[in-house]
Amino acid sequence: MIELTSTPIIILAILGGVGVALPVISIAMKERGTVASYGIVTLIALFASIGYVLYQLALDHVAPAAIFSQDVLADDAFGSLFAIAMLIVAIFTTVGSFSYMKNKANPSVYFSLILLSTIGMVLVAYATDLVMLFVAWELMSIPTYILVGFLKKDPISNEAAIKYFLFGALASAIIIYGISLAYGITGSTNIGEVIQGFMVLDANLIPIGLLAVGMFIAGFGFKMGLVPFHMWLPDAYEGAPPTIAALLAAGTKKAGFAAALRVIVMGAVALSLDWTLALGIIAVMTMTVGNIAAIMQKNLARMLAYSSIGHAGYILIGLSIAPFSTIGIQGSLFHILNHAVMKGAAFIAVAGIVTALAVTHIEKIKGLGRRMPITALGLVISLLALAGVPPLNGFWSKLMLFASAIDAGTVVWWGPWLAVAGVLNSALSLAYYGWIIRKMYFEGETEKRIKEPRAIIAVMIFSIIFMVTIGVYPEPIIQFTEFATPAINVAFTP
Amino acid sequence: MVDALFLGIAVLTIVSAIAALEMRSLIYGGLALMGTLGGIAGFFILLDSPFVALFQIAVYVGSIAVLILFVIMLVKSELIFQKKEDPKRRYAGIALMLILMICLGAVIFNSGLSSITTEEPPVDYKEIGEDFLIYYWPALIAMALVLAGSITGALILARRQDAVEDEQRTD
Amino acid sequence: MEYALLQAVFLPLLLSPLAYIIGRKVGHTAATWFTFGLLLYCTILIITASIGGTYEEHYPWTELFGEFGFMLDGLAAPFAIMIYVLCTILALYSKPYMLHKFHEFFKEQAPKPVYQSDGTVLESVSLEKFVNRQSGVYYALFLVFSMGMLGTVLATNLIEFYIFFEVMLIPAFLLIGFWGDHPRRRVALMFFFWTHVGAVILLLGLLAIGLNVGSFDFADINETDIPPGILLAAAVAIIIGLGVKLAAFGFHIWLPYAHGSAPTPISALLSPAMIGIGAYALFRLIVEFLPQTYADLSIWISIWGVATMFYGGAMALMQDDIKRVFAYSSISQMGYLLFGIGSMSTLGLAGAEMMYISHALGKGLLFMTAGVLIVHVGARHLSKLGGLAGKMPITAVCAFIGALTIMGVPPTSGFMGEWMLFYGVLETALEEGDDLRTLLFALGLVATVLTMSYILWMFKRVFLGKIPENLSKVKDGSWYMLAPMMVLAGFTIVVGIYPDIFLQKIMPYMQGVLGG
Amino acid sequence: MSNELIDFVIVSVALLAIGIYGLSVKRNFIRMLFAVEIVINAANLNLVAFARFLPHSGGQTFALFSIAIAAAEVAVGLALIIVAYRMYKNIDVADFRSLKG
Amino acid sequence: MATEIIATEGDAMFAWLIWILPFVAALIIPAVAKVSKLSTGRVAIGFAAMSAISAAMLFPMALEGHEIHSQVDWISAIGLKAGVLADPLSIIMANVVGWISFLIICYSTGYMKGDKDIVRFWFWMMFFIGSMQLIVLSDNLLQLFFGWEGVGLASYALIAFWYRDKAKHHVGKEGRTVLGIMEYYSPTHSGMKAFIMTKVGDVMMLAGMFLIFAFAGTFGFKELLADTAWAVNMSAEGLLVPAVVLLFGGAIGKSAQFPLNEWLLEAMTGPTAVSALIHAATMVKAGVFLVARLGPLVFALGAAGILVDQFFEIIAWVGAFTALLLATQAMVNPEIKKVLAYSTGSQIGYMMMALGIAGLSEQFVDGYTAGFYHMISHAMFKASLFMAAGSLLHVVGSRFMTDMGGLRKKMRKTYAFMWAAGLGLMGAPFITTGFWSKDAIFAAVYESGNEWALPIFIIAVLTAAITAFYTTRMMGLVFFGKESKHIEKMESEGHHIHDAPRSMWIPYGILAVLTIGIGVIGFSAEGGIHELFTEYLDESFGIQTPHIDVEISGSLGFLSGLNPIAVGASLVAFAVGFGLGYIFYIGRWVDPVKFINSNIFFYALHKVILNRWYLNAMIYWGFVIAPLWAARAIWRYFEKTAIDTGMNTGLERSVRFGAKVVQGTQTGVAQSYLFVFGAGLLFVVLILLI
Repeated sequence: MIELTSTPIIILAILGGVGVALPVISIAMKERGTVASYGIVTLIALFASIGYVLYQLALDHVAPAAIFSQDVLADDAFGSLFAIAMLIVAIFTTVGSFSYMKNKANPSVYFSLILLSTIGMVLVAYATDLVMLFVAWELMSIPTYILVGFLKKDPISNEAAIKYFLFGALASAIIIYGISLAYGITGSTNIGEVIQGFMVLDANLIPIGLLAVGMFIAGFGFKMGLVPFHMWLPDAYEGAPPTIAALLAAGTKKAGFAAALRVIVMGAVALSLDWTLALGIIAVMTMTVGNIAAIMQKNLARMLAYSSIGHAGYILIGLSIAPFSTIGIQGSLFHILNHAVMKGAAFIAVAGIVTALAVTHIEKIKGLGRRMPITALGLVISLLALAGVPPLNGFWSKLMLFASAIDAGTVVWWGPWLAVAGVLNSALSLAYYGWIIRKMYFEGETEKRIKEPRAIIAVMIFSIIFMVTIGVYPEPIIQFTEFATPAINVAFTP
Repeated sequence: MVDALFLGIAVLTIVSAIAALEMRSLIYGGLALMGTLGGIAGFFILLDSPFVALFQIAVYVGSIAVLILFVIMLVKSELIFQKKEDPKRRYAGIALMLILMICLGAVIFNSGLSSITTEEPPVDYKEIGEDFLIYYWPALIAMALVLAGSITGALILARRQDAVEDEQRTD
Repeated sequence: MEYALLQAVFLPLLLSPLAYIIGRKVGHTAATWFTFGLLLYCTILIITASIGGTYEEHYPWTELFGEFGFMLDGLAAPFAIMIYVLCTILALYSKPYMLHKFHEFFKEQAPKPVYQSDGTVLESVSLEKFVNRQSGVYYALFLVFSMGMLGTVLATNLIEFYIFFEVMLIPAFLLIGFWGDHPRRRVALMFFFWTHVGAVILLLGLLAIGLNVGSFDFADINETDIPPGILLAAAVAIIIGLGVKLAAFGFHIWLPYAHGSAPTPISALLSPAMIGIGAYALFRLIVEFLPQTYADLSIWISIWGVATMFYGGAMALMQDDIKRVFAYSSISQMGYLLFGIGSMSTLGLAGAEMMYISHALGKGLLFMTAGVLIVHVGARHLSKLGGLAGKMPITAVCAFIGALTIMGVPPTSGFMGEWMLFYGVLETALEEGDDLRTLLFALGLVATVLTMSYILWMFKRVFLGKIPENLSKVKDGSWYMLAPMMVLAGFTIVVGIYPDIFLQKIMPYMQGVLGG
Repeated sequence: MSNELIDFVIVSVALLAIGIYGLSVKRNFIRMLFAVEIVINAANLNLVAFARFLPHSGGQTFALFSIAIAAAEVAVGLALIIVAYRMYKNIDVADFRSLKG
Repeated sequence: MATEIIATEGDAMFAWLIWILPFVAALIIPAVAKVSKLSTGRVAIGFAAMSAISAAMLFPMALEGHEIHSQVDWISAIGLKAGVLADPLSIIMANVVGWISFLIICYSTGYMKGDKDIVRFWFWMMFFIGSMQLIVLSDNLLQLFFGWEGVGLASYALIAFWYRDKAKHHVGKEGRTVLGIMEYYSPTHSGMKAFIMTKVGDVMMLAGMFLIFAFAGTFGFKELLADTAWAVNMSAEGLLVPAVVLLFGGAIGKSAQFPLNEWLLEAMTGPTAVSALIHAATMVKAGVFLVARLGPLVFALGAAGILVDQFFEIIAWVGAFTALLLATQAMVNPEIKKVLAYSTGSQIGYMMMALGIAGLSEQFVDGYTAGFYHMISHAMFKASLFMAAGSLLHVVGSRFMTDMGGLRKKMRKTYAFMWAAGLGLMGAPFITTGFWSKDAIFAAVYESGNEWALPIFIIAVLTAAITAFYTTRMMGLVFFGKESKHIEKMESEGHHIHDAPRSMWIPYGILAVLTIGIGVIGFSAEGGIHELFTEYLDESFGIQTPHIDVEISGSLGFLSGLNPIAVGASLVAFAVGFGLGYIFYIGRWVDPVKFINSNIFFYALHKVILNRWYLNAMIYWGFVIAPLWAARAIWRYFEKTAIDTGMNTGLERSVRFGAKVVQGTQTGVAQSYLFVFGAGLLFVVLILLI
């Protein structure tokens, strides 16, 4: 029986309570509450949650690394890391929404859905049972379907939601199918037991195990934006309200990785077959497709969407060589955390631009450096961090990922090639990040400054500080990721 | 050995699944879908899980299918009838379907699954309840939130008029 | 002297916002002198720190990637000194040049007055305000750029090295993008892209070394015998990555664009100071850390060097734009550096480092000359210049000294670099009885004649011959421009006559490297 | 039990393939919803079948979860259809292609 | 006399001052110019005089056979020291350079009067002199190379002194082409040509230096001599001769020997004072001095049993061939300064020949003395001739001899002094230094006993005859015959043609007088040098000279040391050359143009010679046009296309294409997306299973 004071339960209680209460309050107040009031309530809940996570960490109530418990949830550092990332993203989204949601309908439901989705993301990371994982996964997904289509009068928002929904539904079904197979051959839905089961699997049942892993890759890969399960992603990110795109790109995507880390990697390691190369191939495909497609984009949100596909590829490097290098998963975790902040900040900046200027077309953000200096600066820094330019945080996590790939070179021949593909893609990505910077700073010299939404500025300043500080002194986060890394190498390496 | 009942339900399920997708009229398609869902319920009964079967019938046939039918009625009548599909896409889809069936089927068929049979008695319903309350209780809460979220969200989306007009993006 | 290097590296970074504010609130002259003073202070710090033996500072950093340190040893000190000396005097030089540029830009793109519907002016920006704001940004970026270059040569950790290596690109990218010449945007991107590609390839090599050793600290790497596993691949990756930085033949294409388009003070930093850092890295990473691999690859480095020497020289002959001449000349000079680095001999390596110093001085002078021409003549195409020696005598003299330095004619420092470098190549050729090296030596000497040809021809077309009629009213540059040039010109001659200033530090290091 | 596990699994695989076929060919949103339902039911069938043959209660429990969540999903999907229909007077997904490239 | 290294403070100081003073002058002249432009000339004269006097102070010591070797730390990091080595050779040389350049500087105050770039002129002149003295006094090769390059640099700056490229400062005839190459050079072009061509030599010299340094570990002359193990090692590897030949390559470049001779002619674009300095004291003499420095060293190695003959053979043949080559060209050239320039190259060839033959003969000192003595005498009369020619140009305003003529009455002093110096060049018997030095060369060649002695001797005599001929031709064209149209035109315009001002004619007067004056006692002067060098070579290099007892008796006893064949050949050559010249140009009995056109053979020969044996054109085609063409081809068809377009545009395009392809898959149709999803599932399962 899981303790009632453990982190996931408390988060579930706080956020769930507030999330359900918000629409009720709204109806009770006859829908007269302002955006800010709902937003502040949401923020308080989120800050309380993040505070609790940190409190638990500080008091060492949290188990190190990823553990497998007899319960459906485990209060471990792995989950805490994701929880922090998700909650930061949720805070970003909420703050960004202050200005974005102004004069839009149904703010209470909007914030409530954000909260519910956040619970889902957090619980995905904490889940140690496939059923819990699946329910959390749906709790994360279903509100986002609605949020993506939240602009009811906007056809592209609806179109994005429909595409996203269809993919999501299929992916959920595939996940259930995968779970059913895994369950069928191991007789349990507890992840720990499933992995134990995998390790002692009959040789003639192994193909079923692989089938299950394949379905997990497809199902979770859809959220992560892995090629070839990425097709919905640019459309949905472009069509969604940019704040929600931030939530998707920075939050739900990471939950996909949390699930993948717990389930795919662990399971695959347990199966001890040559599955790593498959992930490696997907990683290279993913980053290449994402970066190449991003180059010619005209829409800022869409470009960022493709870039986030590319980043999924980088993160996958760490996963694919997890058994061969100690820093692979660490790098992935670090990059997940970083990417949450970087991509979140970038999308919130887009939200700011949309709020202030109602444009997302790259040609139309000329001279943004003069029009909205702080937003533009935040965007530039997050773009550079995404490109992995030191001394920003993105550099360190990419460094660790590439380092792990090279480190793995002593075991598997293709390890360094992952790193080569990674660095070349990283360099290629600079072309389109640089393009945005060029548009913002080197053109449109005659623009005038306009007022920037204050909430956006707050997010920008926070993320700039975060990115630069971590970039200059990454040690604490590296330590933390080390603390949070599942100890698979010791346990499962054949 | 496959018995006749199983065979009958299997044929019913698969044929009505295909019919649900291929019937010209959406309404008949919806009815055929109910056939599929009912067939699945039948399988559940075959598998000695009447509780799940009843739940299936209650939720799916009783509510979801009806909901779908309502929506079908709601939209314009010409939309109910199928438009012509792109033949290329259709053939590609059929090919994909067959390949998937053959590949996955072959994998499963060649694996150790094919030899599994059981003579043990089915699990007691009470165990399901215990599972829910003792082991899966956080998941249950989470599911409650899912349902709450989806219902409020769906309501908000489906609601016709809003207090404040949405602004549309200009570009 | 505690924290001397920390100050020298990070003061410019930390005070760069102050430079911006001063530029904006007080004016560009104040910003100029502030930048100059700050850099001068830092330069003095470095010079005092470099007197005496190796000087090091260490600070805790990450556990995984090692500690954060600075080191001034025989290799780093000359590089560090040259970089900051150049930065310091270029801060002064920038003033008139950038002022010229800002005025040009003001005409082109100043915000047009905003009129209200009734015709009254709602808003307009005065020239002075525009200039002050621009110069604030310029000097802030300038300081960051300086800091990036210095950090690279002082770093004691592979990752730290890489960070600085990349950090200097960003301000350079922005400087080119903001104030470069047409097509500045494309060039800025191209510059950023290519150098970044080089850097990431380098990163792969660095990672391979660091992971093989198990530590990224220079001190540890130096002590450990690196297992030969993927050593060759790592070395090749490093060499290719640095080859891009050095603009060696094959990877040089970004350089003519970048140097041609960058605002001239920045060209004068890019070419002499920045790209040569690739050579520093070759010394540190290949020669010092991977001696065995270095021995295997040195001949290829030499060949690449000779190819670069000839190619850069030949292409420089074909240019009409004076800054592109210098750009190709830089490529050619980087060929000399590569050639020297491939020499496998103490004197050759020391010569290559001297060559960096002399290239910094000489090419700095030449680029500054180009800047004077751009500002005071308004032309940069050789076909439109001529006979200016009489009109701008001091510039001509300084340019001539710069030209001599590049040609390697005594008593300029160029000769001191060149003879040691060539001797080093010959020494190894004789020791190994290697005919290929002997041939390379001969070819290298021929390349010096080529160098001389394009430099002299350039000089003739700019300063000698008949003067075009439209240039008859040209005046010499202002003292802000001339004084820095004269300082460099004096410096190159002093080093040329008394190279011990640097060689005292360089030789023991090189002996240690090759002896060990 | 006279029926073997493999029989149920094969039926489930067939339904899965049919569902994917429906999703990748059909243009009508509602029909695509049908296909989704078919896939989910295939998975449920699998779950219950495995639960019976293990025997273990977890599968059934999961099937219950999955049925409930499928219901929630369908509700959201229908809401989206209604919104789309209101805007376009059309529920043909293949015509929703303004986002591309 | 005992040779010992004395390094008393004072004397060493003089040795340093000789070369430092001109540099100091060069540095302070620009500063002085800020105060007064006029006084720069005085500063230059003063420092030149002080430098010359410093050299003179050491002269007594040289006569006693002492030497100074003083060193200071230089590049201590590699253990190199800077130093001066003042042995008899360098002291004599320093005196020659110092005094002649002093006179030229004096001359320049008149010649350059009123030039607005006078400061630059003084700067480079002093730099030039300083560099030359640095070469002379260096005790090691590296330091010598500093002077060596300094000389090249100064020559570049001075040849291109009139950098504005006015037509009157060009050389050659406008529009004249040889094989498509213009034979018309602007000062700036000539400067570059000189600098680059000599650089080719310098590069060879560097290579030679490095080879020696690689084995010996030192650049110092003294150290090289002290321990000759390096030479043994080098010789064993077969590198000794290549190394010293490469060093000689430097001398070839600087002294304008074949095949790097072509720059010397265009060097005439500089002010005439510069030409005088280049030809008499500094630049071209540097090469001879280098050979004189190295010759004994190499010969001493040869004496130690190491085979070095090839080195001397190469020197001798290069010298001989150059002497003939350039002498022939001097016969036909219409420009007075160019004739003198050809003549210089030719005379330097003589010196090289002598120094080379010295190494091939039993008695090294004979050839050595002859070459060196010829250098001294040549310095005097060539300086004089150039300065005189300069005053002609100054007065007439044209560089073509065809624009002169009949000037002997108008410019009496110049006429007289030019005859005196010209006779020296021709080697007029018994009264000129030129005769004695040339005779010594003939004798050295003839007596060397080498297998090549005879052909070289014949070439030498032939060249002597040609020399006499072209000198006579020059005198005839300038001073005899009718006045040219150019002169008539000038007179009609009111220019009065008269002698140059005093500051100009006195210097060349002094040298002309010296040519004759020393010539009268020439043989004994040569004897003195001979004795001095015998001692010097013996003490410093261990080169023993077998003593030949000659009975000195009677009034004509001093002639008994002469080789009758050499004297005879010399006399005949002078007679033939002078006679032919008199027939054509002074007496004007035969019209040279008609004579040449009378015969296809003469015509062809004339044309070949006039076109410089096509050497210049071939060098341009081979080393200027062809490389430029290649560079242009690379630029057009490789750099701009393959590299630039390929790597920038090409990369961009391919990435764009890739982007288009990827974007093409993103059709916007949900069904295709889902199809890809299904296929992707299959793909993943398959790669997992495989």
